Amino acid sequence: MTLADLSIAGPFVLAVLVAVAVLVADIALPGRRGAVLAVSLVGLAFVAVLTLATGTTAATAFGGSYRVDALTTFLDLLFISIIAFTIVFAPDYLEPRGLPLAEFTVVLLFAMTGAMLISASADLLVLFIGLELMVLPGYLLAGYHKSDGYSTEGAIKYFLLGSFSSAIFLFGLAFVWGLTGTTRIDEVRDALVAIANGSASLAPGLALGLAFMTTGVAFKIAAVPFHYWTPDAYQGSPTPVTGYLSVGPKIGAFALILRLFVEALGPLKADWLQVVVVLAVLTMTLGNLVALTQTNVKRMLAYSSIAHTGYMLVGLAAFAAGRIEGLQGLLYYGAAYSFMNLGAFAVVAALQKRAGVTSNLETFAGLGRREPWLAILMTLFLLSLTGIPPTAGFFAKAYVILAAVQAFQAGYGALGFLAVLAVLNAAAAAFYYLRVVVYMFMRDSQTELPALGHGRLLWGGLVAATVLTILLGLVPGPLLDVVSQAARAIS
Amino acid sequence: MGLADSLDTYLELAGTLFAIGTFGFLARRNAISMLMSIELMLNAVNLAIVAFGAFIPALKDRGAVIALMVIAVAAAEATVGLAIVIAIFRNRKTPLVDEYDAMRR
Amino acid sequence: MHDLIAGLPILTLVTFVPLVGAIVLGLLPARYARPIALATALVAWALSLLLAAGFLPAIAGFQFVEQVSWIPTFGIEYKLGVDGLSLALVVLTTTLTWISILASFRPIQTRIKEYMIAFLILEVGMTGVFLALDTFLFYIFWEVVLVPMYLIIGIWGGANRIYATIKFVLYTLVGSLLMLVAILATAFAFQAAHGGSWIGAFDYEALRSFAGTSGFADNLQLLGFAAFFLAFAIKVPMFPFHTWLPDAHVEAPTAGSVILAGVLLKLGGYGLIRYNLALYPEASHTYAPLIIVLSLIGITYGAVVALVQPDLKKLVAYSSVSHMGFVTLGIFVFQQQAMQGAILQMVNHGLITGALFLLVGVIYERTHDRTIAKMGGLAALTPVWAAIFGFFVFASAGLPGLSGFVGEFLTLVGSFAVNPWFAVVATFVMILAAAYLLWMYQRIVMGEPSAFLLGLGSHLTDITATEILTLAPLGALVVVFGFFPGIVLNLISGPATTALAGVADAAPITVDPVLVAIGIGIVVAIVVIRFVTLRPAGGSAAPSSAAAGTSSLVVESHS
Amino acid sequence: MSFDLLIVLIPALPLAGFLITAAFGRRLGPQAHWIPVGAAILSWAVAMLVVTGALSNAAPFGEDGHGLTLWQWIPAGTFNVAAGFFVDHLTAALLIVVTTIGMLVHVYSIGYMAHDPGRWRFFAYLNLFMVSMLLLVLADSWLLLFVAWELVGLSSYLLIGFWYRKNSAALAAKKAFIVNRVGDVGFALGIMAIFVNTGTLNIRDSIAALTAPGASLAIPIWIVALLVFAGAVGKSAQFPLHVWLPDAMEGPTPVSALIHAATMVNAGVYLVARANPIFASAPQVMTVVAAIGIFTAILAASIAMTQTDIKRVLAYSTLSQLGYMFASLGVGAYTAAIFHLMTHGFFKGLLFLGSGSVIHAVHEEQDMRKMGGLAKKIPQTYMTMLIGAIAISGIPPLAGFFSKDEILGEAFRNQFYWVWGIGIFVAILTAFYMFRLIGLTFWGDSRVDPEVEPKIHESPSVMTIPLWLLAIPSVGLGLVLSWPGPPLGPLFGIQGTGLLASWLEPVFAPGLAILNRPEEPFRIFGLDGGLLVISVVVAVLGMVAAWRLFGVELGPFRDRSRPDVVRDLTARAPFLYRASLNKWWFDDINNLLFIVIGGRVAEGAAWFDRNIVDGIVNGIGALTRRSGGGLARVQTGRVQNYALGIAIGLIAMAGSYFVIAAH
Amino acid sequence: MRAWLYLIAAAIAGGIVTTPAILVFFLFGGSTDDALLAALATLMIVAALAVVTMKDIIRCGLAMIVCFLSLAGIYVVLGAPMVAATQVLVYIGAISVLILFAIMLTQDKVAPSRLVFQTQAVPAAIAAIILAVLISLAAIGTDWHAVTSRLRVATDALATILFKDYTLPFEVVSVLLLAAVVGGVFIAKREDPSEGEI
Repeated sequence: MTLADLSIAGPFVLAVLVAVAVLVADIALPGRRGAVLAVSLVGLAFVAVLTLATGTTAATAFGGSYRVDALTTFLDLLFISIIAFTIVFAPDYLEPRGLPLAEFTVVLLFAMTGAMLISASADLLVLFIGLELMVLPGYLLAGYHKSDGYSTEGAIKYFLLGSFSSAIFLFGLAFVWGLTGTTRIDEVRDALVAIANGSASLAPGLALGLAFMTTGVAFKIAAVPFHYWTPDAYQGSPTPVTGYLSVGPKIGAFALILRLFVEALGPLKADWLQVVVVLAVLTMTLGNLVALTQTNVKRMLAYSSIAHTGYMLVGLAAFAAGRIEGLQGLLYYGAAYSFMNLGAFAVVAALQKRAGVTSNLETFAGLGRREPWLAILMTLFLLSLTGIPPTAGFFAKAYVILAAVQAFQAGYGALGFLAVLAVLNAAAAAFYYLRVVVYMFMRDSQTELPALGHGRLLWGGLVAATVLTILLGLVPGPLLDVVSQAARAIS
Repeated sequence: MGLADSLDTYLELAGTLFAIGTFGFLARRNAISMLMSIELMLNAVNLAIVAFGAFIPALKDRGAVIALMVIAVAAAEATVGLAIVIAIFRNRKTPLVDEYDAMRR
Repeated sequence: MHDLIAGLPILTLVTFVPLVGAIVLGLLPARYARPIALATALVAWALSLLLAAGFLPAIAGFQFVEQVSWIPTFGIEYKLGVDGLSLALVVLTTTLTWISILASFRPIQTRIKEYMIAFLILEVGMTGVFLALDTFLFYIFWEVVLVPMYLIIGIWGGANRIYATIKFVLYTLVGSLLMLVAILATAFAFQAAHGGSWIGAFDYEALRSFAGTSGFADNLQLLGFAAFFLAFAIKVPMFPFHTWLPDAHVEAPTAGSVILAGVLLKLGGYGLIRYNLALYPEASHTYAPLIIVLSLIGITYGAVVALVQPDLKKLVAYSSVSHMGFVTLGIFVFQQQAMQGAILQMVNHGLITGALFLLVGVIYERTHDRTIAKMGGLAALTPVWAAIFGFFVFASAGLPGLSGFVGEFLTLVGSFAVNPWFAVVATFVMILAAAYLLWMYQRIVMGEPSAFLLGLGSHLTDITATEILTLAPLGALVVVFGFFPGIVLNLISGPATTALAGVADAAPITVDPVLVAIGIGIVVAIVVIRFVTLRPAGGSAAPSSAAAGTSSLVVESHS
Repeated sequence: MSFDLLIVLIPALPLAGFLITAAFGRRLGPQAHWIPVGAAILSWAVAMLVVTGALSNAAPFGEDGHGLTLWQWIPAGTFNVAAGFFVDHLTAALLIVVTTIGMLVHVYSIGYMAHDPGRWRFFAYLNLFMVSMLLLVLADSWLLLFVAWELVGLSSYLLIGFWYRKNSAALAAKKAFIVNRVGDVGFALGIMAIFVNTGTLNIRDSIAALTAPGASLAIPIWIVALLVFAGAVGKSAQFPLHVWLPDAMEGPTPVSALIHAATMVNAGVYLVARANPIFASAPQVMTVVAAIGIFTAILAASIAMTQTDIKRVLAYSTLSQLGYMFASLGVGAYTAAIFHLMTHGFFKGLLFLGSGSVIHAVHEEQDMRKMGGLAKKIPQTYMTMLIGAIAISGIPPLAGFFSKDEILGEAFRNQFYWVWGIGIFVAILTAFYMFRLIGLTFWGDSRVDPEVEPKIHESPSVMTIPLWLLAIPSVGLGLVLSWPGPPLGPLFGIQGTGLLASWLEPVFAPGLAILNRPEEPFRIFGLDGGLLVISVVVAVLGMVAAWRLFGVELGPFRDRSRPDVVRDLTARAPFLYRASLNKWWFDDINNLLFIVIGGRVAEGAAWFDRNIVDGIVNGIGALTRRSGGGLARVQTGRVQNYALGIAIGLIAMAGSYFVIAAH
Repeated sequence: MRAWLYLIAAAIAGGIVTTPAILVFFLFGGSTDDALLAALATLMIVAALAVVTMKDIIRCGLAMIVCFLSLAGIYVVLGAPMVAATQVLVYIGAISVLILFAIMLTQDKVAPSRLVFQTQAVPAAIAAIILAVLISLAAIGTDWHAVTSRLRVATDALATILFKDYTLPFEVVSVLLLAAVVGGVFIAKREDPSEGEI
């Protein structure tokens, strides 16, 4: 471990330090939210800057187990902004419930370090540990509202199933290691190329490993039929946490997919493509269909996030079918989805500032009168989730679909089917997204509630999310360049 | 014969252990039993890894290192898990997981 | 004049002035909403008229083209341009918008600010659709139209508004999203054909010329056409995709109905001409017979169903289905007169139906009811309204001398030239049109005032000056276009020729008898299904059979 | 002052009158009528100038007329229609009828509508009608003709429904318009066919192109002729589209006189005459025209026999006379048709206005059973109506005799013996029902409502003067127009064509040329004379029969009515009687066909739309949601179930990978 | 009296464990390692089965310790004493104790003996068996390019690898533990004394 290593892995290291700093700050001046917020946000700013500074040039460190490339930089920045948003949205929710901000922030930051590690790992062991480092805090955050039955119930379900899937995933990894005799991603890749060339069919051991790893990953991204934990965990968790869970671990898991499947298992594309297609179909359809029947907005958004996983898988499938655009679309989708979904959950959280308020649809009745701005922003986010232009969600969907269509015209019939299914699903999804709008603007609430005052921080975060949601829809150019670089870095 | 000198033996063992763990996880009602089952599964993986380390030259010594890491991870997982179990036991006064079904559909 | 405005980005101005207005509205308190909204709409209108003044019909192709690279990665551009077709529809849009806004002053009392904002954004979307020359941009504007209309119906609509508005959105989305797939597929096909260069892949003109020269692959054409067609057919709306229209119309507030009928339906017709014909000429030919049969069914079906509608707005809605059938028919017989007639018909339908909805709204304002059965004898209570209503009813019935006639007749002549039977079917519907319109007019306007109306007493005032002001321009245009349709026809002859350039040269349309059989079968099925089970509709023209009891020749004086 | 300007002025004046009155009439109040009436009179004067110019073949008219183009109306590529006028002798002849009667009706209405609050509307509508009608005769393109065609329909709709509070009026107006639409559809299709055939819609050019020898037509000419004829049938209320005319009597009487007797209903005759070459080149259609015409004639006459509403009797009589005209067109006697058109226009206008005056006198009572003995109370009306009755019955030397006799003679001479036979029979009926009308109305004892009885008074001069003015042509026009031609010319040994014939010769030359019938001279002391005598005799027979039954008080002839005879007559032929009384049940048939059955069809369609078309849409939505609910059941909330699901998924995954690995 | 029972039980257990070893050693003529492995493996499997089947959860915990111990033994047989040591230290010294504590804390005295198994025990068993079969099939059916004799881990090499190739994971694991502890402590610690006796 040299200084060079540390400087290359600078962002990661700094992130860890920030987490520790927050811890220290909390011990130094306990119960001072301001301090915690300041330290964490400023720290994140520094991390971001450092990422931008160091991320420009590709490099490896720690004996080739850590790697920085365009993808790393893009994903790290995405994670940082996700965490920043979460931290910004949290206080208004935690305060009335007497939950400390410090532990929340610390755990969250640790989760971020895990995600950053995934995006930067050039070694499958690092990848696994990064995954654990990302998800373990997730379990804790899900149960963060420990006096609340729902929160803890969601947490234990999430934890048990999560570690179950981790074990499965690890078992698969072990087989891959055994077969390739290495944990380094590039070496695995080469070894597999050899195998793929040597024997047309892949060894049963490898097949089993693939199966176990796919299962593990599918669980983490909440793909059907491994999605069961999602609705319960999302509904139970404190709303800001739900917001984080719906994007952070998901994007992290997709980062894992990029590093593991796209990079390491790239040579076996043709094999896992077929599985991914099936997963995509199931995930999109089931997510949307079940979401149609939900009356709790958080749960509804949980199912919708399953559906969005499906759309992203379409991108992945398109990539496996030979279209780099699929990868770009996937990345773009990730970014777009993070911002709009965080925004939506932020609004829900803001409404729940009044302790004891559920996230049922009725909560939204008459919001358009009570708090017009919140309602308008929520509408925007929902429209973006639906995929109505000119929003981020629309462009992302279009991008993924474009990739699928290209693959279709390149001769992969299944991808054409995926594209059509995706848009039909999007149309169906409009129903439940717009139903929230119906409640906000077209129904009046039974109980007349006064408007809540919301912190400046929350508004700032909401505005930022809004701006990003619209910008990514209207001026996709810059981000397009970034994602295409990132995609090129690993394919 | 060379039972101890064939990789397959250990892999079989690992598989069996893993399956037992899975069964426990699927069948037991008690949260802690499930946790223990997971530990069994992780150990099964560890066994496989160490076995690979012992029979595949490329992984010589590395297997052991990886195993160490995995043990550490398992420890962390256990910590978190037990913490959560205790927390929920406070709310529900029961460790039986199949009674935690306030959220469904 | 042309050179004068060629300097400034006139199209962008026309399109986005309303957006500016909406933003200003958002920042100011609600009491300024009405005047500012109206002012903005009027500015947009003035700009569109300026555009019309500067437009040179002689020049082929698009004018005042604005082209800015937007998403270079895919060669997507912000590209606007105007030709006769889009110009006519843009002016129609801007006109109807300010009229609708003015007409909303009294009916809309709640959340007036949001309402006006929604309306202005709606205008942005509609204008944009007509002016966009980049398929991607086109799609964006297309969807932008959706949301404000969704809110307008859903928030300010009638009792069953939520069902109606959700239906409207979902129905439209299904079509438009498939269209998105088609847009992307087409663009990619173009890119693939140009050695992987995205330049021009979304550029309408480039695509059109490519389709005209080397043309897209057959299967792409068939699929792409189908996707585009579905989107547009739903908007038009064509039988059997029309059922969202009556619900939407009935629930929408007056101004919403006006825009819905006046402009939104035209988006469909415009799209069919602009995209389906231009991009997929061969596929157009393949599908034409099917579409013609659907149009004929729609023409007849809409009229028949309109006959028995109990609700004024529903009746007008179904009449729209029938009238727009003429448009699709005119487009897909691939014949110059028919095409020009179809376009003219779109403009006229916008004016006339818009006016009809305004008039219905006027009465609804006072009676809060639209049930035909409850009305009666309005001529005695609100004579001026009755007169104006009569004027537009006859205009809608295609009375010669008014604009409606010219469009319909051109369409019919064109169809006749292609295949007389098309014209025969369509022309016979003119009887039905007269029937349902005049029957409706007789029931609500003539006769003795109904108890319901008398019960309203002084609430039932005659049409006000403001309301007349909203109708005057429409009436004037209806007359002017009746006598001088050349104003529009000269604008659209060029575009019509261009639209037909790709398709006209191919083989003549022959309708597959099987399809016809299907079409007739549907109608027959209806009769068989319901003929026995239903009670008669009630006398529209009461039988005048003399009882013939007493001899009519009795000549004794009864003194 | 150039003729072009004058020609434009003819419709322009009433148009101005209409616009002004429509805009300001409400404020002008009781004085509202002056502008429209003035417009009508002026337009009449101008028209007369034009007519004299045209008939004297003065420049720029010449032999075959003069046209002027106003503006390029519909420029649509190859379809390019100009709005323009055309005046030739035929137009001139029609102009005489339309403007004269129109003007007189305007004047008459001043008195008739004196007490109606909505009179400004009435006069506005009248002017509008004048515009449309003049446009119709002046139009030089089929499309403009069609515009006028429908505009007269509109104005007739407005005028019939003038008393909109009366439900019957509203229904009648609607019926008139819709039934006309049926004909118009045929006409419209005909116009399209003409365009597709010839590429132009200018009347003369297209006719020339259609009938040019060896012209290759996309649509056979007989179809064109048939379609055009459909339009004529609608407007002129021929069978089977005759049902609207009797109901149209719901309108104010002047309207009935102007539109439903003298002018609009003649439009069909005018159309066929105008298109005579087309019909001439489709002989089978000619026969159809003749058949429909003569059938309508007898049908209407049979109905007129028993009607009790004075105006309805006249309405059916109008139908029957129009039938004569079409029969005459059908047999190729174009001139005779126009001749009858003109004479009939005047005497039927007279009769209607007279009936109006009667109705006015007995306070809006139209039932002849509540009249009688009015001769002494309203002598002027009586005198003029008597003249009209004699004229229509075809008693020489009044107008009707000449025109009707010429029709029958031509029919016989062109070997349409069946037409002649039926025509003769209809002549009997005509005389009969006319004098039944006179008898029931003016002769015998009064059956008027006692409290109305004393108030009966002759109409004001503003109404009676027009009656007299119309009486003059009813008496003399026949003679004038036929002189020096048959039948009187030959009687005095003069051989020559009648005045009207010589006027219309250039118009009908092409048609007759195509028919090329042998041209033999009119032999007054021969066949033609014989026919002539026959028709006079039958007319007298009809008259006398009426006198026997319904009485007469005419100079030397005095007789009382015999209701008992009537009663057992009707008893002897109950079917015929009921049929006539119920107008051969046409309204009932239509009601069944279009209202009952049509209504059910429409209801069925609506049901189909709600439950099938929309049902499918909603069904899809419901299905989607329900399936969502079903899938949601997987989410039991129990970790172990989830875990098992994952395990199964894992196994499936492994299995699928093994399968993939297999190949 | 009870002592005898315990002795008999222990004898039976010992028998179960030793028989396979003896069989392997004498019948199949395996090496001592084979015998040892057999014994340990049997012990491990039995213990594992006990963990997932026994009714009293405390006994389950103890069985788990036995299982881990035998696994450590197998590591030794595999020539990875280092791992075996860690296994003993971490698992038995830390995790198992932790778990036992948790068991103590969460024993509900209300109903000590309710049914152990989920209703879905049978399908679970089937699934587990299928999995076992799949894994072993895959294991056998694959050519792992394995050597036929165990390679013994050289501890020094291990150290170098740990601090050269796997520095990062090694460091990160510490972070992971830190995170787990921080969060775990927060979640597990009592909200306020009033609430509950634990």
